[in-house]
Amino acid sequence: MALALQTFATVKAANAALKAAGTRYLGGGTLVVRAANEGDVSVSGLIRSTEPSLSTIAVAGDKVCIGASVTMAAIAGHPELGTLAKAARAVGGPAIRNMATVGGNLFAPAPYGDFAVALLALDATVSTDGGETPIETFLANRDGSRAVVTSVSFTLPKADSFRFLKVSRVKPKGVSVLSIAGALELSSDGTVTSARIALGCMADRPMRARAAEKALIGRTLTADGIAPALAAAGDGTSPITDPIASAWYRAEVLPVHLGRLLLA
Amino acid sequence: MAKIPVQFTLNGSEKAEFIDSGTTLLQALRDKIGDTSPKGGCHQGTCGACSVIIDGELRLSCLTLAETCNGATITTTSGLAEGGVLHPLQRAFLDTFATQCGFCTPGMIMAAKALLDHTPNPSRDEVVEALSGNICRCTGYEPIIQAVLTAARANSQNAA
Amino acid sequence: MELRKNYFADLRKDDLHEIGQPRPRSDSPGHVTGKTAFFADRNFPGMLHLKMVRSPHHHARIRSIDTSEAEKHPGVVKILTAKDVPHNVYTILILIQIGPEDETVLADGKVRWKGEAVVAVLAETERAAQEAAAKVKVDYEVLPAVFDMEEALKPDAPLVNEYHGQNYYLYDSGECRKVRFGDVEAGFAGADHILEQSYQSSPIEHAPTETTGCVVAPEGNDRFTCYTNTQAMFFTLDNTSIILQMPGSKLHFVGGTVGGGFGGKVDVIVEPIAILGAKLTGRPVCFIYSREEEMQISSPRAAEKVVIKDGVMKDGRIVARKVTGYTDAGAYSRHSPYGAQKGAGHYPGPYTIPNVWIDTYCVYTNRTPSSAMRGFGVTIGDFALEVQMDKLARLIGMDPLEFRFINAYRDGDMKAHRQPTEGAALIECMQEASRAANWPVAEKYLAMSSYVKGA
Amino acid sequence: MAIRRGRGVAAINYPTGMNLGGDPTQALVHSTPTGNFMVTLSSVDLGQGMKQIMAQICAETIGVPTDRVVVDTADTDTGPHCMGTFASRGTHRAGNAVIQAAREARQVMLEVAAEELEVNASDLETDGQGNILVKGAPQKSISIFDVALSAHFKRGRSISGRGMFLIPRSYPEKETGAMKPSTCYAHACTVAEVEVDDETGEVTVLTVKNVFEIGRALNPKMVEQQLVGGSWMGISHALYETTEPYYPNRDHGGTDFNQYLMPGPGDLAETEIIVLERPSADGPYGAKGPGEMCANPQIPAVANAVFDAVGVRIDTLPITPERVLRALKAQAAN
Repeated sequence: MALALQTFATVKAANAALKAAGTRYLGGGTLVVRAANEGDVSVSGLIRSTEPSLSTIAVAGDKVCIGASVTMAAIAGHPELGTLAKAARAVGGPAIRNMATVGGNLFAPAPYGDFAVALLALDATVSTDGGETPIETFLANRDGSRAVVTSVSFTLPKADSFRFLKVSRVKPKGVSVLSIAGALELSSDGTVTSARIALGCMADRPMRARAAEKALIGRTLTADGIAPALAAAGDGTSPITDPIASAWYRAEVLPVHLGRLLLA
Repeated sequence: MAKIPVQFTLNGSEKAEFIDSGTTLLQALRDKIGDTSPKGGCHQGTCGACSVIIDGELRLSCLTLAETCNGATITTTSGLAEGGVLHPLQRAFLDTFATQCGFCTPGMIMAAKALLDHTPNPSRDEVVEALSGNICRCTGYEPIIQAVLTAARANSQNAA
Repeated sequence: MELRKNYFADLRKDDLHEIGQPRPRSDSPGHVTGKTAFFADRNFPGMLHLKMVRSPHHHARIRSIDTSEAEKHPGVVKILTAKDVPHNVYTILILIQIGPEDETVLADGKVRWKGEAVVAVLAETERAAQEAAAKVKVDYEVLPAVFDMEEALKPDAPLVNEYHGQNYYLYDSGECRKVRFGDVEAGFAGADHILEQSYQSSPIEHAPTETTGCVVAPEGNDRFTCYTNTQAMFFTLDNTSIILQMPGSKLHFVGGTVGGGFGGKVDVIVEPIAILGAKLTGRPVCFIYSREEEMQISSPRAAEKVVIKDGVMKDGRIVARKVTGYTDAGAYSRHSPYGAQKGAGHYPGPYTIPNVWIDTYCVYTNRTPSSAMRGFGVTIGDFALEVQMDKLARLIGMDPLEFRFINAYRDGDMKAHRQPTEGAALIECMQEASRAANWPVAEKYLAMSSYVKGA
Repeated sequence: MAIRRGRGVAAINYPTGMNLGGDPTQALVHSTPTGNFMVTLSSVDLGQGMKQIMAQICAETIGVPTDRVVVDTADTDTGPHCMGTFASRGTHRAGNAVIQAAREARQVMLEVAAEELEVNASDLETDGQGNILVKGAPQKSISIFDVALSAHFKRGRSISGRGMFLIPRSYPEKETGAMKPSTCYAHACTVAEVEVDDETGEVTVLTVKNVFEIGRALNPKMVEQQLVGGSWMGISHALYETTEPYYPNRDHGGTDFNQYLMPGPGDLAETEIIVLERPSADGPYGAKGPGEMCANPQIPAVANAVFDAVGVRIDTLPITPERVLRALKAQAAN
């Protein structure tokens, strides 16, 4: 079967077409077209939708809704999404960022998916025609997910409460050794009142560092204050081993980089 | 299987072709239209040799399906020289000895053009970032960075 | 870049017009306009695409190959197996009488590395070839594999390659290429210090931006024109002639414009099978490695292990050096027996040492066959030698650069492989490095010269 | 956290050619009717610039500007045999063949000019600009354009030449290993300065100062290209590259440019290149082969600099952050 692309005006129609065997949704093409080029013959039909809402960024107050077809470049360049620009720019080189989409990033296996790590720290909500799903649940179930993702929504963090770090061997563009995103709220005396920390490459998909989050509550962002969080950073992780780094190495340097991010 | 019509503007001239669905833009440009300046170095999106500019944005033609480019305006390196006069980037790549085997060169020039079109006076860091999706195995990158900075200076002098 | 003309000025005339001039490259205008024609820029109507079915196992016996489903796949034009290749067992250095023939164009009865070519599929489109390749059924009986060179050299190790009969290349000198100079044991006996260290590397890919490949067009007169990015035109043509049992006069190779080589395009892999496909179908054929094939199927630089034992005096003189080098050839020879031998001729490095013992082994394991790469037979050896030099200097409490001056070879010094040193310039390079890097050395070293013996 | 600095040195030599198999290359040179020159070869340009260098060598030898020389190479129907482009042999072997062919062609050219000027050929010289002059009487001259026309249409001479350069095969002596594996040797010395992050094992090469002795820089800008790119590759080999990251385990081999690691444009060391020229006795205009050796000295220099910085030896390539970190942990445990 040759590869064939079908384009639909609505997400609903695209979802219907995706029921056929051998079909995959075409986002930016960086995952699916690559697979086809490399001889993945399990994909014979590509489906896409041109519904305008998929390409829309809506910001209302601190509520943000990003259509699934919005590219990393569009996020990085959006005047009201400056806090996320670093995470969006962490994906690929300029050409990839002009193509890679928010929706696609949710499905990118580690060591890819750096933007999804950021979305996980923001506790985003993933929308499909079928409804809304917390991102953590969505990521856990993504392998069986067939419905077209339409958008991701989240509350925009204050600029100083969101931190993002990607560690790579090759600069400025290499893939991740690991990535870390943190959404932290501090009280006026500098103690942490809430913390969400998400990790990339510490499992086959982005994951929360719950033990570290818990260990930060009530602490200050000082070397002593974060020590318990760093000690707990690896709890529950099962880092990937790949050509970039071994699981051992990723586990060893996670607390180092988390510490640097928290103290920055 | 039925062929799909695609129509776009390539380097200023109208192109219309019938292609198989699923054909990448890289295949369409090289095999159907005969513009072999975009190169297939990986077909994975990891080398940048196939870079082209579509509607003002740098894209990888190996990961772009041709049929999604209907109505688009596409620029490739073979279309940069005007009336036999080299584009300042092409001139700078020559003058700074920034090509060796030449296979990455068209993609590098596209990436650099996409930068200079938006950022005429880039910093070194901006040049490095702009070239970061393109692999060169011969030069060690420094001559290419210098070529882009040289072209930017030439541009700003012309503008002044 | 800075040309330092003050060195060797008396050996050089500067009366030339074209040599020494920074003339613009004649090929660059083609590169910057995208007009340079690489092999893959040639496209012929009706061209077929060749895709290889490859072994998923490191070492296995092939019980059977079933291509019946694949042959029925729409767009498939021809499927090739070992029986279609006229001279299927070959080795490229047979042209310089380095045998035995030890490698199959398409696997016959056995695969010896993961990724080995088993079946070639020719189809109207790349996609059809990929789909048909997925339908080829190969029944394998998996065999024990060996990946570690030391394990491979043990008597009970699985035999990688029956054409050799043992897991190392047999030179006329025995299990290794040997260099013997002076009396190394006497040298060790008289040394103030002995240091034995082991160094290791892993395989390295050339990673040219243009992958290996060729486009073949039948000319209609029983001749075949092969547009190729080989690094060696007649070497490839002549080996193709042997493999296809086809007179060389029927073959026309066109190349010479290559998107990076670095040694990775000296194997004769894509051309013979593509020409065979063109011959049997009467159609143009392209066989271009995917990036994944370039990375994991094309020959890498061999992994090497180098063991160096040195005897050194407190005054800095190295009096004995024993080097044992192991080159991981992977499953087949390709250029590796040559590379190991080249290493034997390179040790003990650019130093004059009176007592030298060198053994270099070419070892077979169940991995991608290695071959030549930029610095073939030397690069990893130089890493080992020069780290060892640093360790020796620190062992005797001497500055690492001064330590090298003491031992540096100069014109007339006899090398271990019994060639007198000519045209040496190591000392001058180190003198200039001392200046450029602000790495001070004693005045007496700055006064040395490569061509004044004993200065 | 500590960023620790160190520097290391390495010095190397590198052989030109591959005499252990016999090492031949041929060239043909001929003039067109209007005095342009064709060099016909089957040597391969991998991007190093073989075509340009052969044109300059031919031009120098004939005595014309380089832009009057065209190199036609790597067509087996027309080009005479070349062993191939490897072993740092291209410029050296093919260059020698081109010189020989060009000398023969030049001799015919001077003989035709001598007939036209009614002097002895041995009394003629070229001015490098396309003219042939009588030595000591430069007002008496003829253009190469006119000489070629005369040769073709009046005197029936072929201004052409054949070049063959062969280094005969050396067979290593079985017991002693006596052999002549190559011809001339190039040399280098590199000093590398690194920073090592002792919490992550990451190594950053700050500077490399490379001194290369290459015989003769036939085209200095092209030499610079090779040496700068080679120095980058040396650093890449030292710190990044392998197809088998867990060798001898075969798993996790990279299949793309994301997984196969090489320094990116944001990882470049400040690179200084200094070239010395000790012309080789047998090289074309003294040249040696610089293409391979330029990527070698950085590897041990970086390894030695890492030791200088943090006191651990990484004797296995590549020197990954993981290997450095493991060694630092072992060092701390002792």
